[in-house]
Amino acid sequence: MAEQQQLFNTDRVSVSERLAAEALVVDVGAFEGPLDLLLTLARTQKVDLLQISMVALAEQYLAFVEKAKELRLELAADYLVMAAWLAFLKSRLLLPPDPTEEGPSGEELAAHLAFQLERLEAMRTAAANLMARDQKGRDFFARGIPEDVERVRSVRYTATLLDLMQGYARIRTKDEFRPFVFDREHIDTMERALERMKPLIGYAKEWTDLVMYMPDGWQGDSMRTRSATAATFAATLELVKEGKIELRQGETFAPIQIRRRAPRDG
Amino acid sequence: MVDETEATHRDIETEEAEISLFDAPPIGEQERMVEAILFASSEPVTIRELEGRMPHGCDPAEAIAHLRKRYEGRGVRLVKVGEAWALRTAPDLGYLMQKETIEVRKMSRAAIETLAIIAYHQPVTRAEIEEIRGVSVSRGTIDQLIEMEWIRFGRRKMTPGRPVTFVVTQEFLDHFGLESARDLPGLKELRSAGLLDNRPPPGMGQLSGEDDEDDDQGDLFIEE
Amino acid sequence: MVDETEATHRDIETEEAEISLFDAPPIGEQERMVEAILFASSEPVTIRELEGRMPHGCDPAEAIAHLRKRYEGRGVRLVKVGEAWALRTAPDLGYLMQKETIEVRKMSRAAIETLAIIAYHQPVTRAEIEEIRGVSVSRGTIDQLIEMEWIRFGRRKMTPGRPVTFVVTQEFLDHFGLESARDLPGLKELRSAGLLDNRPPPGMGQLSGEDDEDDDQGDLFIEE
Repeated sequence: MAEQQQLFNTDRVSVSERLAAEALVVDVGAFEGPLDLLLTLARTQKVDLLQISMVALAEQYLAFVEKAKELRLELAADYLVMAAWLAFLKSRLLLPPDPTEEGPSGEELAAHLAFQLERLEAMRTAAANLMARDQKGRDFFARGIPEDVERVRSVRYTATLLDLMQGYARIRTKDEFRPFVFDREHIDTMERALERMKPLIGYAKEWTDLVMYMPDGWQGDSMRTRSATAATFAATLELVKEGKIELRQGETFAPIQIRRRAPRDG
Repeated sequence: MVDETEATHRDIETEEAEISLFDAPPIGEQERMVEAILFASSEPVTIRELEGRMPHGCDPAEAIAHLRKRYEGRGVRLVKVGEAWALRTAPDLGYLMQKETIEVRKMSRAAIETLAIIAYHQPVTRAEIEEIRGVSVSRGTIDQLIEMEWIRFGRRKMTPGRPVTFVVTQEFLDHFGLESARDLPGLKELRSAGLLDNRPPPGMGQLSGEDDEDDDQGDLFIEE
Repeated sequence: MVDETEATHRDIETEEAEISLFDAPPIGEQERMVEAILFASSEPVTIRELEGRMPHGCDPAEAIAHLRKRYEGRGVRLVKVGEAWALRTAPDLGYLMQKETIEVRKMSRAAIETLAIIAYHQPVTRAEIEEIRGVSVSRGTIDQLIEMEWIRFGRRKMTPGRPVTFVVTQEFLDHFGLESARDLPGLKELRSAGLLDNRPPPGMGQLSGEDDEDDDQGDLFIEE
């Protein structure tokens, strides 16, 4: 694989471009994510983004990641995800299309990536154009002495949206956060579930479905069912941790069963 | 006080139009008034507010049109900012103003790009910004832009999860000398090139509909 | 761009005075400069200072004389303040400036929190506000918010005692630039915008309710 890459590189990428790509490696921290890196690499191809060779770009990117690994540079996970995706894209583009295969074609995926790159570049340019505009306080100015004629003293209190949201956040994240009083009737707690289950588990010598431990009258209303299910399950885990019961589930979505744990096992 | 003015205003409306014509000061005088009000304020002033502060029967829009002409080519210009008007010094004279220059808070590249994306794509959700930049929007970037009063929350999107959107503010327009967001440089070209489209990746549905919870009971136990 | 102009400016300074005389901008241009400087300056400016800020060879006194004439009878006038010059609105239009004279003060934390709860939970009773804040709400706080026209009475609640509820007003939405109270960002969005601690507090984002002592336990039910 690495060998093949080397071949491709010498074939398609000139020496100066390879040097440029290596210079990039040293500076990996300067990139704002894999898309940014891809765009920078794409620019070294020196063609219209829409005509860019996605195969070559994928190879450039993969070579970059290889090089970074060689230099033992930490690459964030999203760079590696992109590498995996590009390897996939490359294989799709190089291999003849498999008619039985589901999903978008390699060309479609490549076209979308080209679109993303072009859009990112367009936004970069737009940002640069925006910042190059005349700006207030630098190129043009507002009135230096806003006038207050006739001082009618009236006090007005004000607050910003930020104050408001931070105020709300402050309340809702207080450690002693309590849910709404009118919500409470629909909420079952782990404590209550524990209280309910503790006296009952002594009888669970055989495997018993967890559903049996749900509180009475909490089925039907979906909100209450969810809360009770969660509380019961949480209590179950707590009991497992305390070594009082065992827990099993045959397969995903199968009923969860519990059994009293024999005291001598402890 | 506003009520009072409104009440009087309504009275006049019920009377004959010619009377209110006599009441209104001559347009030259109205121009002076608009000039004084705009001059005294460092913030843009809306036509509505001008109307509220000037004697009834005045036509601030007309006065503005006259005033704008008068200030053409002067050291100070009358500019439109969104729905409001403001007097600003001519940009070509900025070099004389070192003393007044305000140190603009240094913005990161991420913040600048995020700002541009919001301006060109507004109203835009956080997920859409991240899709365009290919990275998550870092803590504090949005915060900073809100604090600078360059962006604000817009209407929620009518997509699953009803995510909040961001739009640019009048302060943003004022700062960059734009009459409206439609006047952003290159906007038309970007639009006709399809670069402002919200194009979902092939094989994916809508982009923004991520985090809606399924009502399925089973989900309760799935860790993510 | 500014740097470039500055550079040229400095070049001129280093050359001979007679050359800079030829360089001096036409008087009309000097008038523009004075106009812009006086407009943007936060205090009256002396001739000497004008001279220092304008290109060499300029004659600010002459420019001021022209400018003063230009503003005669306008809504703004050029006045002498001691040895310095300033632009001021015409005294006869002072009555238009009443709106500018309001003293703005930051709201108290209690008022902000109360307002936030009403905005997020409307219609909400006083007892509910107290339940959420965990402290009693003073009469003055509610009064202040009503007086500011940010909240008003809503429908009475159909519970024992039929308590009154509070809701936010259109005035509130206008002030905060919101289309509707529903557009306020949710907790999750506040957190992702960096306005909240990232640490999910105990009891939040999970169904099993209050105060569980075990953190691992809680994590199971946090969807992220």
